[in-house]
Amino acid sequence: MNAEILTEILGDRLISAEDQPFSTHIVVTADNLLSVCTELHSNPRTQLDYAGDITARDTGKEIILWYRLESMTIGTTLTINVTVPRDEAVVPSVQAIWPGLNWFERECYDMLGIRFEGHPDVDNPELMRILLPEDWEGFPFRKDYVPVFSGNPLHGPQETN
Amino acid sequence: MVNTATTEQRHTVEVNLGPQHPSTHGVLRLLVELDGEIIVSCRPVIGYLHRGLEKMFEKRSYKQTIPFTDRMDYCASLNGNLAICQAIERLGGLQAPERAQYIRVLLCELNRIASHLVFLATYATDIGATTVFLYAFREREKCLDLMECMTGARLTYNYVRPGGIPQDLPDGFENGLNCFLDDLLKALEENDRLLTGNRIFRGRLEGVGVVSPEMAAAYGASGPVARGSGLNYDVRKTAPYEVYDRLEFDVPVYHTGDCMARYLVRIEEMRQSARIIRQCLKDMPAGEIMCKMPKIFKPPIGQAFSRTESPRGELSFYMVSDGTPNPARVHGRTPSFVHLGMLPAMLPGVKIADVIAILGSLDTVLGEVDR
Amino acid sequence: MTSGILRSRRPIRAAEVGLGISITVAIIAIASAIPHLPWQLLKPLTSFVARYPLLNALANAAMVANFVALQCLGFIWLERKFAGWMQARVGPMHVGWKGLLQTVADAVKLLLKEDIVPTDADKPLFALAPYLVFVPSLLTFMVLPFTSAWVGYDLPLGALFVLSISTTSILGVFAAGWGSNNKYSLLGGVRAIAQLLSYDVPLILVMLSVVMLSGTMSLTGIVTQQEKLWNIAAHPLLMIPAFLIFLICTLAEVNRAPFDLPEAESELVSGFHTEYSGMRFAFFFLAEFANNFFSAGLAVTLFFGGWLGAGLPAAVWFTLKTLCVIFLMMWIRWTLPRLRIDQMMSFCWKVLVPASMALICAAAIAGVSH
Amino acid sequence: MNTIQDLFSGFMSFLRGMKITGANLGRDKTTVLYPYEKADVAPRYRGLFVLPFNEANGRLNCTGCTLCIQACPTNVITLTKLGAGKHGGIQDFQMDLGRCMFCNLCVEACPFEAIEMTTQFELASTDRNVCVFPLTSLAQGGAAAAEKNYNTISTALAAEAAEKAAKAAAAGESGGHGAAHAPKEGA
Repeated sequence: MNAEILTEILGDRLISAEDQPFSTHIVVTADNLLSVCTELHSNPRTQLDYAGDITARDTGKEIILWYRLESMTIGTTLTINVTVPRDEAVVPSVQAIWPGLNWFERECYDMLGIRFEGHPDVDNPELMRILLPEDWEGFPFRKDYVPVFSGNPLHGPQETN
Repeated sequence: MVNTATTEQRHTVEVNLGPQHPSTHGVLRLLVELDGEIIVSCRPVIGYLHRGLEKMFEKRSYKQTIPFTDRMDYCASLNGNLAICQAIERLGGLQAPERAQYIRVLLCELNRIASHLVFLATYATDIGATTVFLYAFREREKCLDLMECMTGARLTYNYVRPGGIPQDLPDGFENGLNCFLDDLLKALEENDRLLTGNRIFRGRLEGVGVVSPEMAAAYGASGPVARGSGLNYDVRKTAPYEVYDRLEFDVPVYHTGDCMARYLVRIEEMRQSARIIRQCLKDMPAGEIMCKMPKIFKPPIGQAFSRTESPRGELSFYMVSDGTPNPARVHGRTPSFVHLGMLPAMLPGVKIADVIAILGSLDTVLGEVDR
Repeated sequence: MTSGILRSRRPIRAAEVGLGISITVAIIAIASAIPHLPWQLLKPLTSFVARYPLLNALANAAMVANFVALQCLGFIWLERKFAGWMQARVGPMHVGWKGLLQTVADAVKLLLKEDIVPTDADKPLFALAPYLVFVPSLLTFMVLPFTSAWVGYDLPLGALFVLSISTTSILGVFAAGWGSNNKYSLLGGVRAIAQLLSYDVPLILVMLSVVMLSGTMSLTGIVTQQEKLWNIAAHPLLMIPAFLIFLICTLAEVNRAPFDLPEAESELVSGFHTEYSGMRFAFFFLAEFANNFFSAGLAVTLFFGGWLGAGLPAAVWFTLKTLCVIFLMMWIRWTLPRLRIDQMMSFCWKVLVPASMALICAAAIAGVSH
Repeated sequence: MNTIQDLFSGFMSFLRGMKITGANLGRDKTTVLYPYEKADVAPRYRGLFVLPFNEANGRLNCTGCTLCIQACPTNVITLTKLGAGKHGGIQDFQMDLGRCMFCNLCVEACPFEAIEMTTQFELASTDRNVCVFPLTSLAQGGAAAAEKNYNTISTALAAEAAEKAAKAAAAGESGGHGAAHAPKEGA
């Protein structure tokens, strides 16, 4: 799988595609993500059957999601970048295609507050939280997140006295 | 899976397996719905060990992130060191000298043996054979002695640096290593007679917690879990890093997909690791162990992705640099996290005793799950 | 270890092995000396006691209870030491000489511990359960013949008595499981009932086959009948399988690995005694070890000729044989993994019960042909 | 027939296992009776820190350059400088071992080999305040060494300052340009 094949398969759903040393990298919009993923999962030329990884980062202007998918049959790696606005971070959930990505989506919600439409727990923020406590407020990986400092449990003697 | 009508009819019992439970190997909570001894549904609750490592990475320089990866997978912390150092090297365009690469591989494999021995020990205890625990730890102790001689620590090695390794092999290391490998192979053979061949042990594991290859792929299983399900997927072979492409070793693959297959994969991997270590000792060239590094390391803007085959599976780091001395974002994809996500699909229909067998066979480390 | 870089390991000294053996022998000696103590000096007292049946019974009961408690102390130490040696450890080392007083220290600790009763527990059941478990195991000692003279009460229906009494301990186990109001305990209790009831069936059948060969239900009678040859040697084809089945069943009856499902610590935390602490917990422990000793003693009585043997005093023979069986049970415990509940049940009903049925038939034929 | 075969092979597998556990009864034991006997750790072991005392110079190697502070991921080290420049050293040096993860990064960062890790591993305490190690217990040679270090450095600094002052005086006599800076540097 390389950039040309992907351009051929995806056509205008693709914003850009390039071959990188360890993977093929494409950029799509959030609206197209689900159809692109469905296509790449079922297309015999790509066969992305392996749930890799989802993560995201906040650049301060927008949130960039990073998907990594693999094909066990062909043995290739594909990374997808999706950019969403910070104040309305919504992407379609792909956990129906790769159930293994369920928890990664939950982690992305947990850390960055991205709403995954179609995720079974999407309407229940308590179930959507995975690493942080259910009643946690805010999303720590957002650039505007201000940590609530409740005191260092390992303070030195200067602070105790 | 279960609707309320049937639960009411059946009078199921909800049991919290954990967070404090002898067999969750850490602080994992499994909300299990029981119908007698049989599991109806299961919801893993994690995060009890969450320390926000990824957030901490953002506030620290590249080199300072390394000791924190020790705290992720504490049974095989060297693999975490290696994975993050590879990501940093790729960001900064560094290349470790060949000798350093050999030593890294050698130690990673030694660490894999130590980790699998912990698996063997805890798994046998989960199944009820307490004696194997101590036999496995007896061997692991020697392994840790060697690691201590090499790295200076027994568990949190912090030994790999971007661009190489900080110290060369100590005197007498090869001799000690050879002794250990001889002992290990003997102990493994003994273990085969004591545990692997045991009728009860086989009965407990065979046909329990079956994962099909399709399911393994769809859930992103890696490492021994994937290879026990018949997926021939080993990062050391599919995307070789360091000097793995020069070494000769087999990737054990079993097709039954049950707990026994996962157990056997790990046992066989220890033998293969011993093989790799012997080759490393033989092939290792003399020379530098550290490449030239700038005093303040500032990689160019960009993103890097590294993956290694940790004893638990594919451990990968995604690292973004914004040109400052601190990384802009670090994300670790830890295999235990993925494997725990498989539990809700694997558990319904099995018995309580099987929950322990299945959970143990995934060999999760909660430090890695929660990060 | 030839390499300098690996730490040297602690070699087990011949002295330590010798020590283990000598302490074992000392226990045997003490046990065997008891009947030979100058009891006649106490004759005024004993004759006084003997005049009042109730007092007599009480005195006997006190002796049995003390014996059980004391032998438990010894055997817990032995088990820990053996387990340690098998597991490349050294076992208890610090309290007393070579850890000999470790169990005493633990007993004291248990006595001093806070007695916790869970808030929502069924308090009467919770409080009663340890005694319901302990009393039957104590009662069984009444008919166990240490020697021909030293037997609490030589009941003509000893074998029947043992079976019926030991089965009642199920009640206590379930009371503990239910009364704790803990889901793990409840599961453990349920498992215990299923296990004890099932394994009673082959146990009874195997004992029956011995009884049929011996022609008596009195335990002393069974032993005296073996005077020429021990049962296991007299009918090896019949009695070796019978002994194996008996051993398996007793392992299940006393909840020891590989049948420790009711208290499977890796699954049910601690099963039916999860919530118990202090002295109540000690009673469960005591009952387990008393049962263990009793089962071994019963096996010796049924298959290995009880106190019979040449050269040594009768009680020494009995204790020695019992120790061997106990050691075998320990050995099995520290080797085998735990069975799953369905495997355990199917093993009982599909293998042990048919096998013991066959044994009964064979015993009947053998008995007739005698 | 299969069942019987299965039973038999199962029974034999138990016996094989029991042979191994039985054989282990007489094998070497791995236990180290810890408080009574101590295992010797490897020379590279990363334990308690020590600031080696340089006998030749009569002072600690540390110049107070704070590279270790920058290298530390968990802010373990705090130090008070004593002077600067060629003879600069430390007046106080604290390590909060409650935060330390013994990662060795400070030791590697130090260009003067002023921090070393010893093999002492018994650092547990029930009091957090004990975890903060001051210079007097970190310096090799204890309080005496710290004192000596202070004396050596302050003497050297005084000598330097005196020398500078003399130089400045000399310069002041000749040109007067450097005189404005001299007090600043000396301070």
